[in-house]
Amino acid sequence: MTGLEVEHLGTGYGTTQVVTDVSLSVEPGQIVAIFGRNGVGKTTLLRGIMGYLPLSCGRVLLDGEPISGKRTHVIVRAGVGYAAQERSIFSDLTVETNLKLARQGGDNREEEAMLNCFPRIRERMTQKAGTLSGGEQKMLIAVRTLANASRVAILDEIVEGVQPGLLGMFQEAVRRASSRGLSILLVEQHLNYALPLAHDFIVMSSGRVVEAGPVTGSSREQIERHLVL
Amino acid sequence: MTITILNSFFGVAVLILSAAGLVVVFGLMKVVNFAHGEAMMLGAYVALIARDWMPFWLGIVVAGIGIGVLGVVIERLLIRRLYRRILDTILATWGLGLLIRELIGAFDPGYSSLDAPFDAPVSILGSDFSAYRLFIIAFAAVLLTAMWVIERFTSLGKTVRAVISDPDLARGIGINVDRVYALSFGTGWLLAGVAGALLAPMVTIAPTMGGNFLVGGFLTTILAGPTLLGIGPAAGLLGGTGGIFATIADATTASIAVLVVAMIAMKIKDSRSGR
Amino acid sequence: MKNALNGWSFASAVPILNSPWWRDPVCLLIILAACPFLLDSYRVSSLASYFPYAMAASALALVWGYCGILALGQAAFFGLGAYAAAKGIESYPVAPGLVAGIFIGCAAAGALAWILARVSFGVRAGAFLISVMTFCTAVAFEQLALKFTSVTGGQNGIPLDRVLPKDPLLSYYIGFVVFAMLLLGMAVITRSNLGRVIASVRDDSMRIRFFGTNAELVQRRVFVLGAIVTAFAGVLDALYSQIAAPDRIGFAFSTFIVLWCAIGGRNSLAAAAFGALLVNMVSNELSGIFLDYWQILLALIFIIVVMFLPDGLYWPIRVLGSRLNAPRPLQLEPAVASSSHPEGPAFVGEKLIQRFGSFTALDVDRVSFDFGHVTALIGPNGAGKSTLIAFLSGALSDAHGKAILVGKEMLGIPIWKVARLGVKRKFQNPRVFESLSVADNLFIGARDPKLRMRDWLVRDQCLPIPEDVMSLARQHGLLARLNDDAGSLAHGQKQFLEVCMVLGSQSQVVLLDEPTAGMESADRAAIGQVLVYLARSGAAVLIVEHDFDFVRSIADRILVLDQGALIADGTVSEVSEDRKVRDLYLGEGG
Amino acid sequence: MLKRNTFAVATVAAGMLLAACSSGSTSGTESASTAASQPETATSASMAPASMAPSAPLKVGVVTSLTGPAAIYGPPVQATVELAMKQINDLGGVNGQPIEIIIADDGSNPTTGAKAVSKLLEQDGVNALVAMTDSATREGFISQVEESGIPFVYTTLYEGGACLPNMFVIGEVPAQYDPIYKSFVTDVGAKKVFFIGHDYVWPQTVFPLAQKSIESAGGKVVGQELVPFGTSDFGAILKKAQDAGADSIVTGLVGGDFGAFVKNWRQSGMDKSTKQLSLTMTDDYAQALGAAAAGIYGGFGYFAGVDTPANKAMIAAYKAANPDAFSQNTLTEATYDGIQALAKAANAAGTTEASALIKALAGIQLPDSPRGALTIDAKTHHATATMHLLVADETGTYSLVKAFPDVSPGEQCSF
Repeated sequence: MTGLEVEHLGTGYGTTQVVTDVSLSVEPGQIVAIFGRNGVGKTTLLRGIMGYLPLSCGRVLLDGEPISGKRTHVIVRAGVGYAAQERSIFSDLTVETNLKLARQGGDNREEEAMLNCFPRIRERMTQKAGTLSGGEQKMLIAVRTLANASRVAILDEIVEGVQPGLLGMFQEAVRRASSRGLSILLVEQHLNYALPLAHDFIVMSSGRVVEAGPVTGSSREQIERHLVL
Repeated sequence: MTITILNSFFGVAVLILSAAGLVVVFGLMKVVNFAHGEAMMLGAYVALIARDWMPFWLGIVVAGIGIGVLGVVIERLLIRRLYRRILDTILATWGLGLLIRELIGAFDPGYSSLDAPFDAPVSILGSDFSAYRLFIIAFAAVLLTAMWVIERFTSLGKTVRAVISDPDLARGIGINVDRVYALSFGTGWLLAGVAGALLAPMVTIAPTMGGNFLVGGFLTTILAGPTLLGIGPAAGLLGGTGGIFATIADATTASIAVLVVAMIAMKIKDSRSGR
Repeated sequence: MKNALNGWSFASAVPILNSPWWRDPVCLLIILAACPFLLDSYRVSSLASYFPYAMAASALALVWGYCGILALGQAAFFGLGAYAAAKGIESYPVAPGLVAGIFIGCAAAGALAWILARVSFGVRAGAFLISVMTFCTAVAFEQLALKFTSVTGGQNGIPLDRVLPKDPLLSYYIGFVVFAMLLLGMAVITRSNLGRVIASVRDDSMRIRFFGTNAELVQRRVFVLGAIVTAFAGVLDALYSQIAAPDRIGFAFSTFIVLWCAIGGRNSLAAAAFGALLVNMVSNELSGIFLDYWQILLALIFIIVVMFLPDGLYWPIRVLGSRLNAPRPLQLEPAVASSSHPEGPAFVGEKLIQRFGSFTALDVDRVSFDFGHVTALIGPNGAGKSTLIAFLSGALSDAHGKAILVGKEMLGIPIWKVARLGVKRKFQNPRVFESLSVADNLFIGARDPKLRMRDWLVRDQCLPIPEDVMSLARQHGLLARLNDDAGSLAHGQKQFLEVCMVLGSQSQVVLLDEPTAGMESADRAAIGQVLVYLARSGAAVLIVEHDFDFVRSIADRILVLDQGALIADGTVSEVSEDRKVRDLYLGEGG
Repeated sequence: MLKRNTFAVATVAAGMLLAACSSGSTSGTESASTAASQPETATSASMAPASMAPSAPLKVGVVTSLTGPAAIYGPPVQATVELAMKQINDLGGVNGQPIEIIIADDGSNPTTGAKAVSKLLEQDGVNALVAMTDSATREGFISQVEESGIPFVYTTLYEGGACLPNMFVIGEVPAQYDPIYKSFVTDVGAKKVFFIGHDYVWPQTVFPLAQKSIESAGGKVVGQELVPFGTSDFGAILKKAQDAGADSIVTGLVGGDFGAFVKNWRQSGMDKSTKQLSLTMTDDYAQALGAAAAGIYGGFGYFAGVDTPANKAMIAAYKAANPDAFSQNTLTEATYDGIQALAKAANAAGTTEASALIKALAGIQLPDSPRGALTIDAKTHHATATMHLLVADETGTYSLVKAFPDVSPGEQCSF
């Protein structure tokens, strides 16, 4: 099987188990969105997948090869891009350097393509990343992650704090990345942005998957029921 | 006059040599290595021991590699736990320096001597000047150039800065953080080892010799600031001050003058940096 | 009171065991008082001679552990005291000579510390600056002591005749009494209101300025006080060792003061003193047996302490203490009805310009907001909203224009003075004082920032807090965790704690930068209610917010920024009708 | 540039020992020194007062630097003291009892030294004290020694002028160098002399006296430079000496800085144009420098090559006991003499009681000292002995240029 597979994953901080028995898979070219209220373990799940946190059980496969247990930078170099939720930029370095440091291999064709999606970033190349506004920083993170991931991209609330008028840019960028065969895993609160993109959805609650399936006309209601609770 | 100028250059060169490793570690990693003087002392000891086995120059190489490897080990055991606790790194490395000094002191109370590979003075514009001093000046110039090349033409420095400012994020974009840490620190110690070995023929080798280099190296480093290149002007300022005051007044006045100049320069630099 | 607190009373929630401020010092002093009965006379006189070190270590704990200033040159002050005492006794009869020595030594140390503090502390100064400055000072002073032989005796130092009585017991108790007085004196300060402020300066010396505290002044005073105590210790040392020698004034001795303080525990005055006594007594015992190995062992212990025991050897006591004896929390009582607010505009700014390099972050012709209203500041990302908030709180020192805040021109005024005009700011990411308890955080938020004499001595146990703020705190579990460190709160609770701190001070102007980011709607509503209530009672509330629905529900007036310029200003309906705003912000335009 | 050996004071922690006041021991010995009275036993159980009983063994405390910047000096002193103890005990001890020696470390600083002395006095109850320490350390404990009233033998070459009724000095004082300087001018040919020393009391005292001697012999002093401890770059100073036209240099540099100076001197080529007289290059230091020491002059009361049977026997015994140890030098030998003088005094007095010992020490003669005949003047309490002008060879071994027997310590004290 290709793409990203997560099997019965459990993880947490110290002795506290935050995520229990989560399984999911993202095929190449597929977009899967994870929804859930604050603090249900979405970010923890992603950190577990990325090797930041040790897994208490289960495993993660990339194109059929296990990657769980490997160190984060090894996972990233295997082709998995990750955009963390917090301000994950190097604010003291320029935008250009931020992109350059993340470049995997010499080829930056994809970066060019992504910069076309976010022309504002191209204008700010020589500026220190810390001087970008919050939304621009998110754009930079999107460019960096989507351009350098060769197999899987994992985006944690990439449009949090982004003004509604700009959501389209982000959707466009994600679609584009997906179309070149990336498996994309989104964690979102923003239904309006994520639902139109996603092929499959997952709803988490208390560290477990409580609802999952392909996105259909009735998905919105299904999801909202869990979010409102 | 020639000699006075050359002596000042030499003073600057010694500061550059003793600060180079510190600047790498502090500038790139924001770690103040107060065991730096002891790393230099170990370098001198390696050169001293190597004298019986190999030519002087090979001994320098061995000192550099040996102390560099030791630096990597120390980074693993000690420094790695202290990143971003800048004040604690001062304390921990100071304790480490004390430990190294005492360990060496338990075996060797000191006062060994190592001869320079070439000792005879050469004639420059009619005055005799130590050939080995000239070599040290030249070496410092080469070192400075090499640092400039690294800073300007490679992304090494930026990678390290990225790693220090946010290691989790650096991992997340595929940087092998552990290795960057270890190599930067190891490089700092390697430079210290080479400097210690190179300066060994100029001094008396003893467990306590490191302290003599640390004060000058430390001040130069703090003034040099975050870039590797700052070391040039910083060493020039302090070494020049020392040279001038040693000539017009005496050595004690010179050392006090250097401290005062360092404090003033530090204040100016700090208020300019705006943070 | 019970009624006012809706049945909640803290008295009933307080554990019976209290942890009095004097527990550690008094325990140490009792042990020391008993020592002469347990040790032989040689060890008693040894121990007595270590009191000066214990005092120096305690003073460093005050400066470093409590206030976060890592001073690497304490020996300069210690040596000044020792030399002054020696010169005094050398030049005059013993009694006046000693008095002169104490006075001159302490004054010189205080003055030196004041100068160093002036140079090294400030909004823009790095935390590291003071360490470098003190380092240089100590090295330079040692050089000076060696150079001016005619004054200092050079390498040999200045020997003194015996001043202290020959009887080891008497001489021990003289040192003991001096030590006890200084230790208890410093302990009183650390547990006073000022002590809370000092700790908050250590945690975040920038944040505390936004509550109206002149952090620089606090740092300076603590540093000078520490220097004077250290100089006094130096005087005592000269009397015990009967010599003032250059090895007491240099960097090496400074680092040993740091070492004792770290090994004992930098976060407790008594623990630091204990560290000094312990290390020296053990050294003394072992020095005859295996001196070399003891040095190695000491270095190892020190490294281990720095790495793993930030509290030093004191940590088991600290851990046990905090488990068994929770400190008594503040009593919160509802505030008297807040003073009436003025009418009219809280802020009027004209031609406000702020540039960062070539980038113009703010360029506003005229902007104002009023008392008694909730004003929302909206705009796309990068529009300059946070810049405006930073400007209003005084954090931008190089802005241009004319700005009248609460009737006063505010440009060029330091942050803490702006805050004292009655302006409080909530940051985008929660910034609370993590090592302080929740109660102390609330105290810092609500206290009158002016330092009075009584703040040096008294720890207030009662604090008036507006009722609505108290209920906000209760709803979000803050009142149940009054004794816990704020750092242990969840992210959301920190947000609420900071909101409560900002609102607790009953300021006339409240600035909030996205206070509800990442919150659920119920929590948002709770905050919204408080803000509306606050405005109704007369305050000016300015809030940056993305969620237009939320803005609609609370704001009386909306300011819209785009690319640093104000493009709309009006009521909710006016602004939502505004063509430019619809285009730009709501993305509904063509 | 800035180099007081600050960081080197590693042992500050070990000691950090202050001069605590002595307790019962003081009063005990004081009364003993005036009249042999009953010892006070109440205050200090560990204290064995120096009573008149001939059965009491001679217990000598030796203070020297085993740690710290001067740690280089202590270990050979310790070995030498142990040798002296063994030799004395092999010959039947003192008053029929074996001599006891307790070594204490002064950590190379006054406060640790004071603590070490108070331990020797109060805990160990020694009835005589020998110290091979620098002047600063001596000043740190001297008041305790004075209070204790027990005989104190100081064996370091020092600046002179330390006077106590119970203190005796074996070790060169500046006045004794007079013939050395004169010989340096007349025999070696130093005409224009430049002084370089550490910036502290000893060079500050020595250099003016040296200037007098040199000028009275027809030489000229062309300059003087004092440097802080920890100086290792002497470039600017050598330049000053060169500019002053110096044809010779007198150095009073201690510790590692002297070695650095010698290298600077050689590397600058000034070893060709100037002669150097070192006041601090003891035998062991010269040997450590090896070829670098060649041609440097030294002036001491003792050097390892003194041609007396006593010296040869002492060195042979020392080498046998310590095959890997440093060479004997003037400091270790003076300490050896100090122990011998105490033993001889105690045997002569037939007791270890303080006042009797002091009386016996004043004017005591050691005709067979390794350094030649040595007398502790009864009036000055300083030693009259032989002085040697030396020159080091390629292996760093001293050979004699000229010896000056029975050089008086001059006006030191008057008892």
